[in-house]
Amino acid sequence: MDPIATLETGFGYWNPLAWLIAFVVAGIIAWVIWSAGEKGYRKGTEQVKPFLSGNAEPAKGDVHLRAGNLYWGFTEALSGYYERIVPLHSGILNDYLLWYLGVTALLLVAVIGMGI
Amino acid sequence: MNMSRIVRTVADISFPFILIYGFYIVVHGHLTPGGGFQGGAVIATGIVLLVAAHGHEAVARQITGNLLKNAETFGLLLFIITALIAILLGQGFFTNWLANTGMLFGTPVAFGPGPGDLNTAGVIPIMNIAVGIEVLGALSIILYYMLSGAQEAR
Amino acid sequence: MIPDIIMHNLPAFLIAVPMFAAFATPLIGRLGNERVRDAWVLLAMALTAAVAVLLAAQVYSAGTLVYTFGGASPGIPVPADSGGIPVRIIFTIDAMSAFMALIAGIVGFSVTAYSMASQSRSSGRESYYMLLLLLTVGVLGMVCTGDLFNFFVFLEISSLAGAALVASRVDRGVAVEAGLKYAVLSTLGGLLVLFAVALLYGQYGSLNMALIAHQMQFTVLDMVALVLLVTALAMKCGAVPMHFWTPDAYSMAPAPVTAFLVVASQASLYGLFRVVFTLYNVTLNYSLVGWFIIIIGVLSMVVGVTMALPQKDVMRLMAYHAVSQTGYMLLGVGVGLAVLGDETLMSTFGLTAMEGGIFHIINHAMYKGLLFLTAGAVFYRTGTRNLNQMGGLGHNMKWTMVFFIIGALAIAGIPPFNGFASKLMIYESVFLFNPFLSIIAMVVSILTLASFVKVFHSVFMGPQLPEYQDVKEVPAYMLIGMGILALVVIVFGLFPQVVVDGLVAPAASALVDQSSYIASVLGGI
Amino acid sequence: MFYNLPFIAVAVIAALGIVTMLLRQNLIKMIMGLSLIESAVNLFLVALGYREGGIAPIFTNAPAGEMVMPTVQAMTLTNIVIGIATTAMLLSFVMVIYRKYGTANAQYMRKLRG
Amino acid sequence: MSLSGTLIPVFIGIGLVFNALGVIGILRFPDVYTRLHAETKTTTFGTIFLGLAVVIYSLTRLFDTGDGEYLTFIIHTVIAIAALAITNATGAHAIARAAHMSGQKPAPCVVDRLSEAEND
Amino acid sequence: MIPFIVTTLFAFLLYLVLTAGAGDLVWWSYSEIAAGIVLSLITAALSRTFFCRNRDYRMANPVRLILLLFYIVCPFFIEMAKANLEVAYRVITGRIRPGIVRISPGLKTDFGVALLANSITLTPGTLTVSVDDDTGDFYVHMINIRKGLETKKITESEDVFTLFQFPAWIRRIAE
Amino acid sequence: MIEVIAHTCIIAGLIISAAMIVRFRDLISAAIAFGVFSFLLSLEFYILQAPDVAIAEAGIGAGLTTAIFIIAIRAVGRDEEVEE
Amino acid sequence: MMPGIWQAAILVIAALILAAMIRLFAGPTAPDRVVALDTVNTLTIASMILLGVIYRQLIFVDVAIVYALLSFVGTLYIAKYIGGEL
Amino acid sequence: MKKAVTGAVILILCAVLMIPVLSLSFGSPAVSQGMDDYFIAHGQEQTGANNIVTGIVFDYRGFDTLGEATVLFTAVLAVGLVFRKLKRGEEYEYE
Repeated sequence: MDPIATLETGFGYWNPLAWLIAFVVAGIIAWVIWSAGEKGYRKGTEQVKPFLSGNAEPAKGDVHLRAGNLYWGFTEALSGYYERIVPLHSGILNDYLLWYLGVTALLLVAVIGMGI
Repeated sequence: MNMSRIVRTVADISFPFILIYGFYIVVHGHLTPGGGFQGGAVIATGIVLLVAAHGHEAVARQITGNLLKNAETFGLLLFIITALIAILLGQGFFTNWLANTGMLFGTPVAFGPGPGDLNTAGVIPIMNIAVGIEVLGALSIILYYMLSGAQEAR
Repeated sequence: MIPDIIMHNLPAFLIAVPMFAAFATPLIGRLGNERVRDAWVLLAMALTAAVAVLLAAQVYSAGTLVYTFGGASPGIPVPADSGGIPVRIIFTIDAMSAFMALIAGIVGFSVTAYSMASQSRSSGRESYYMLLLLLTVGVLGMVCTGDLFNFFVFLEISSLAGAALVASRVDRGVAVEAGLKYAVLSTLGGLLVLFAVALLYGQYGSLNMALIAHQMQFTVLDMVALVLLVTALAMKCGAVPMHFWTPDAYSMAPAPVTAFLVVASQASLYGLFRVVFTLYNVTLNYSLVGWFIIIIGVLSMVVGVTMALPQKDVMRLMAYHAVSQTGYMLLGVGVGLAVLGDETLMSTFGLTAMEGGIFHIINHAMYKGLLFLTAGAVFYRTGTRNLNQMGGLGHNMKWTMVFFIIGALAIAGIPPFNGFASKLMIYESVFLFNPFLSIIAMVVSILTLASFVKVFHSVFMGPQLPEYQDVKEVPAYMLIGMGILALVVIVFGLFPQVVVDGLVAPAASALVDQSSYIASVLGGI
Repeated sequence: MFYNLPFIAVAVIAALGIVTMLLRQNLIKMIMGLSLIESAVNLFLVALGYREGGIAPIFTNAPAGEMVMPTVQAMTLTNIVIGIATTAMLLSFVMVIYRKYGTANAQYMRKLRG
Repeated sequence: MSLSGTLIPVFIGIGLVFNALGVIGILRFPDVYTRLHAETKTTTFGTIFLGLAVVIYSLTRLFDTGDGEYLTFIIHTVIAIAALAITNATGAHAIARAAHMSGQKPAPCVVDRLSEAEND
Repeated sequence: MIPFIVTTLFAFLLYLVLTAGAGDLVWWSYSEIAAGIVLSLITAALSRTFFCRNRDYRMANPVRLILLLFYIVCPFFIEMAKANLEVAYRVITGRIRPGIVRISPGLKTDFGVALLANSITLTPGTLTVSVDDDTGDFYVHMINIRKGLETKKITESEDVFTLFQFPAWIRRIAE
Repeated sequence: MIEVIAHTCIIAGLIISAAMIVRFRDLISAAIAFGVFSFLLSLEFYILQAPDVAIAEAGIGAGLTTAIFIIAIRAVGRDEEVEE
Repeated sequence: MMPGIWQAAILVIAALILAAMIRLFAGPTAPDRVVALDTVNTLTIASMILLGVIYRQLIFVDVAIVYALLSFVGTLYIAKYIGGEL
Repeated sequence: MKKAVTGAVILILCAVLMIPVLSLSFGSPAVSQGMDDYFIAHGQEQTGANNIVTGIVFDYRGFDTLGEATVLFTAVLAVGLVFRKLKRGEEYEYE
C-alpha cells in the first residue's frame, strides 16, 4: 500500500485509498448481484408500475417530502431545549451586545480573580 | 432648500479661504501641526459648508460627485505608487526614498528646533498631498451620498 | 525565473497587489468595458493567490520570514542604533501565517471566479469587486502582520468591507439589518482590541508582538488586555455565545461573500491563537484560558448544530454549521493550549489535537466555501432559499449536485473526504484528554450529517417540481469556482498525510514555538 | 491618584458609552455610544503618551524641553479617521433600515431571528 | 515694556469680564433671541480683547527677540479672531432664523414684524 | 476667466499672509511662493464660481478694501464696544424690551447685505433674524426697543444706529 | 496648580457633556451635546500637547460628525422611540 | 511679567465653559442648546489662543483657526435642521 | 433578570476600566520608552520632517496610514453601495 496516503494520527492510522478500494470492491459485488437478477423484467409493461400498499402511486409532486417535515420528531423530542435556545436568538442588537460584553465581564472576573 | 442670503454669501466668501487654509495645512504637514488627514478634513468641511448653504444639488453641479470620486481614487493611487516606487529602487515598501537626497523635498535637516523649510522630508509631502486629496474626496462624497439618501427617504 | 526584486518583496506584494487592484478598478472600469474590468479583478485575484503560494513556498522552505516596512533593507527588523527595539511595522510570516494566507488566496480566487457569473445580474458590481479585494487585503494583512496596531487596522478593514458586502443586497432592508448587526458588533470588538493594544503599549512602550511577548510580565493590566483581545476575537470568529451575528450575516450576504467571510472569521481565529500562543505563551494561565476556549468550542459545536437542524433557510442552516465547525477548531487548539505547560502530555496528544484543529481550519474553509457556493448556485437559479419551496433540482443541476454531495460528505466527516481526516485527529487526541468531549464531538458530527441529508433530500432529491421545470445548470464561471474548491477537498481527503506533514505540522509547531518567533524578529535574544 | 484625571475621564466616558449601547434602543443613540467609546479610546491613547511638562513633538520653533510621546498621537490620528468612516457607514445603514422598516428602534429591527 | 506690562492684564481682564457677562447673559435671559444677543456680542468682544492681549504680548516679544515666528503668531491670531467674528455672527443669524422658522416666538415681545410679514 | 484670476489673486494673497515670516525673500521663501502659486491655481479652479457668483468685481478695487479695513477698525469697533456695554447693562439689570422690527437699508449686492447683517448682529443690541430676498429688507431683533418705535411699520435706520450710519458706510464700500 | 484646576474643569465638562449625550431623549439635543463633547475633547487633546490630533478632532469631530449625525436624524426622525 | 495671569485666565474660561453647560442641560428647546454650543465654541477658541501663549508653542494657533472656521458648520447644520430646511 | 444582568455587566466593566486609572500613572508613562525616544532623537534627521507625528504617520508607520486610507475608501464604497439605485427586477425575496 502506498504509504503516502496513510494518515498517522499518533494513535493509529487511516488510509483513504484502502477505504476507496474496499468501496470499489463492494460496488463490484453489488453490481454482480444486481446483474444476476430476474431476467424476465421488461420496461414499458404493467409490471414496472409502482404500487404503494396496493394502491396506485400518487402524482409525483405530492410524494415529495418538503424540508419542514423532516426531523419533526427530533425537534419535538428536544422541544424543551429548543424553547430555551431559540428565544436567545432574539434579533435584538442590545441583547447581542449584552451577550458579548457579558462574556467579557465573566472572563475578566475569572482571569483577574484567578490571577491575583 | 437653502439658507438665507447672508449665510450663502458668507459661505461663498469663506470657501476659498477654507480651501487655501486646508491646502496650507496639507503642504505644511511636515512642519506645523496638520497633514494630509487634517487638511483633507478641513477642505471637505468647506465643501460641507457650501452644501449647507446652497443645497447639495446646486453644489454638485459645480463640484461634481465624479470629480470627487476621481480625486479619491487619484489620491489613493498616488499614495500607493509613491510607496511602490521604493521597491523599484531596490528598497523596501514604504521607504522614504527621497529623504536627504538633495533632490526635490530632499534637503537634509539637522537635529534640533528650527524654522523649517518646505523643501524637506522626502516623500512625506507627496504622501501628505495624496492623502489630503483622498480624504477630501472621500469625506465629501460620503456627505453627498448621505444627503441624497436622506432626501430619498422623505 | 522570477525576478529577485519580487522574491525579496513578496510580503509587500501580498498586500499591495490586491490593494492596488482595488484602487485602480474604477479607472479600469472607465477605460474599458465591464468585461475588461472583470478580467482585471480576476487577474488581480489570481496574482494574489500566486503571491500567496510563492510566499508559502518560501516560508515553508526557509523558515520564518520577516519584512520591515519602510526600512531601506527589509530583512533587518531592528535598526542598529535603536537599542534592540524594532521601530517600524514588521510583517512576521511564520508557517501558520503562510498557511492562512494560502487559504485566503485559494478561496479568494475561486470566489472571485464564481462572482463573475453570480453577480452579473445585480447592480453595484464595481463596488462589489473592490470590496471583495479589500476584504482579501484585510484578511491577508491580519494573518501576516507582526504589529498589534497594524493588526487592528486590518481588522477594521475586514470588518468594514465584510459589513458592506453583507449589506449589499439592500432591496428589502433585511441584508442591511444583518450588516448593521455585524458592523456594530465588530466595531465594538475592534475598539476593545484597540483598548487592549493601548494597555499593552502603555506598559511596554512598543507595538511589536515579538518584543511585547519577550517582555511580557503578566500584570493585572496584561490580564485585562488578554481578556479583551480573546473575547473580541472569539466574537469575531463566531463562537457561542457571541455567535448571534453569524447566521444573520452569513445568510443575508451574497453566497460568494459568505464563502469568503468564513475565511475572514478564521483570520480572527488565527488572531486569537496568535494572541494566546505567541503573545502570552509562557506567562499565560494555560488551563483557565484553555478551558475557556474548550468550553466555548463545545458550546459552539452543540448549539450550532442543534440550531441548524430546524432551519428552513438553506444559507442560515449552513451558517449555523459554520458556527458548529468553528467549535471543532476551538476544541482542538484549546486542548493543545490546556496542556501547553506539560511536556509529556503535549507530545502525547496536545500537538496532535492542535494539528487536527489547524487542519480543520483549511478543510472547513474549503468545504464550507464549497457548500455556500452551491447554495448560491441554487439560489441563482431558483431565486429562493427556503428549503420548503425547493425540490427535485438534481435533475437539472447535476454538477451542482455533485459538488454539494462532496461538500456535504466532507463536512459530515464521511471518509474519504478531508473532513474525516481532521475530525479523526481531533477525536482521538481529545479522547485522551477528556473522553466526554470526544463523544460530544462525534455526536455533533452525526447531527451534522443528518442536517445535510435533510438539505440534500429537500433540494436535489424528489420529483421535478413544476415551478422548476426549466431550471438550467449554472454558468461555467460558477462551476469553475466550485470545482477548484471541490478539487482541493478531494485531494486533501485522499492524501491527508501529505497535507499534515507538509502544511499543518509546521504551522502547529510554529504556533507553539514562541521563542523562535521572537528570535526571528529580535535576532537570537 | 488625583492626578490621573484623563484616565478617570476615559473610564467614565467608556462606561457611559457602554451604558448607551446596552440600554438605549434607538440605533442612532447606540451609534453615538459607539462614538463615545471611540473618543474614550482616543483620549486614553493620547493620555498614555503625555509626559509631565512635555512639549508637542514638533521641532518647528520649538521651545526647549522634553517632548511627549509621538507614536500614540499617530495611532490616535489613524483611529479618528477609522472612527468617522465607521460612523458614516453605520449611519447610512440606519437610514436605509429606517426607509425599509419604518423604525430605527433596535427592538423592532428583528426580522432575522431564530 | 511697562506699557505692555499694564496693557496685557487690563485687556485680559476686559476680555474675561465680557466673556463672563456673556455666559451670565445666556443663563439669565428669558428666550433664545435675547440669549443670542448675549452670546454673539459679548463673547466675541471678550475674545477679541483676549486676542489683543496676546497680540501685544507677541509684539513685545517680537521687539525683544526679533524672531520671525512671533510675526506668524500675530497674523494667525488675527486671522483666527476675524474668522471667529464672521462665523459667530453668521451662525447667530442662522440660529435666530431657524428658531423663528420653527415657530418659536420671542417671549416678552413688544412687536414682531417678521411673523406679521409671514402671516400676510 | 476674470473670476479665475480674481480668485487666484485672492487665494495667493491669503496664502502669503498665512505663511509670512517663513523665509528670507522679504518674509517668504522661494518654495513657499512656488507652492502658493500652484495651490492658488487649484483653489481658484475649485472655488471661482462660488467666490464670484454674481460677476461683481467691485470689491477687487483696493480703495474699497482700504475703506473696508478702516470701517472695521473705526466705526464698527466703536459701535461694538458701545453695544457690549449696553448688553452688559441689560445682563446685569435684566431690563429688556425686545421685539422684531423691520428696516429697509436699500442695499443690493450680496456682499453688502452680508456685511451689514453681520455688522448688525455684532452691534447695538440688534440681531438679524431674517432678510427678505426680494426687497433686501432686514428683520432685526432688538433687545431694547425705545418707546414709540414699535408702532412704525418700517423702522428708519436712524432709529437703530445712533453714532454711525452703517448702511451709508456700507453703501460707500460695497456699492 | 492653577493649570490642574483648569484641567479638572475641562475634564468635568467632558464627563458632563458625555452624560448629557446619554441622557437626552431628543436626538437633536444629543447631537448638540456631541458637538460640545467634541469641542472639549479637542481642547483636552490640545492641553495634552497633541495639536495634530486636536486639528483632526476639530475638523472631523466638530464639523463633519455633527453634520452626518444631523443628516441621519433628519432621515430617521428626531425623537428617540421608547419601548412601551 | 506677571507669570500667572495667563493661567488664571484659562481657569476663568474653564469655569465659564462649565457654566455654559448649564444652559446646554437646561435649555428648553434645541436653539437654546445651540446657543450654549456656540458659547462653548467661542470660549474654546479663546482658551486655545491663550494656551498657545502659555506653552510658547506659537504654531498651536493653527488649531484655533481650524476651530473658528469649522465649528460653524455644525451650527449651520443644526440650524438648518431646526428651521426645517434640510 | 435581564436588567440585573445588564447592571452587573456594566458594574464589572466599570470596575475593570478603573484598573488603568489606579495602576497607570498619568504624566510619567511606560518604563520603556525606547521607541518614542528613538523617534524623537532620530526622526527629524531620518525623515527630514520637523513634525515627528507626521514623520511617524507617513514614514515609520506609513503602512498603517495606507490601511487607514483604505478604511475610508471602504466606507465610501459601503455608503455608495447601500444608497445605490437598484435596477429593475433586482429584488430578492425573503420569507
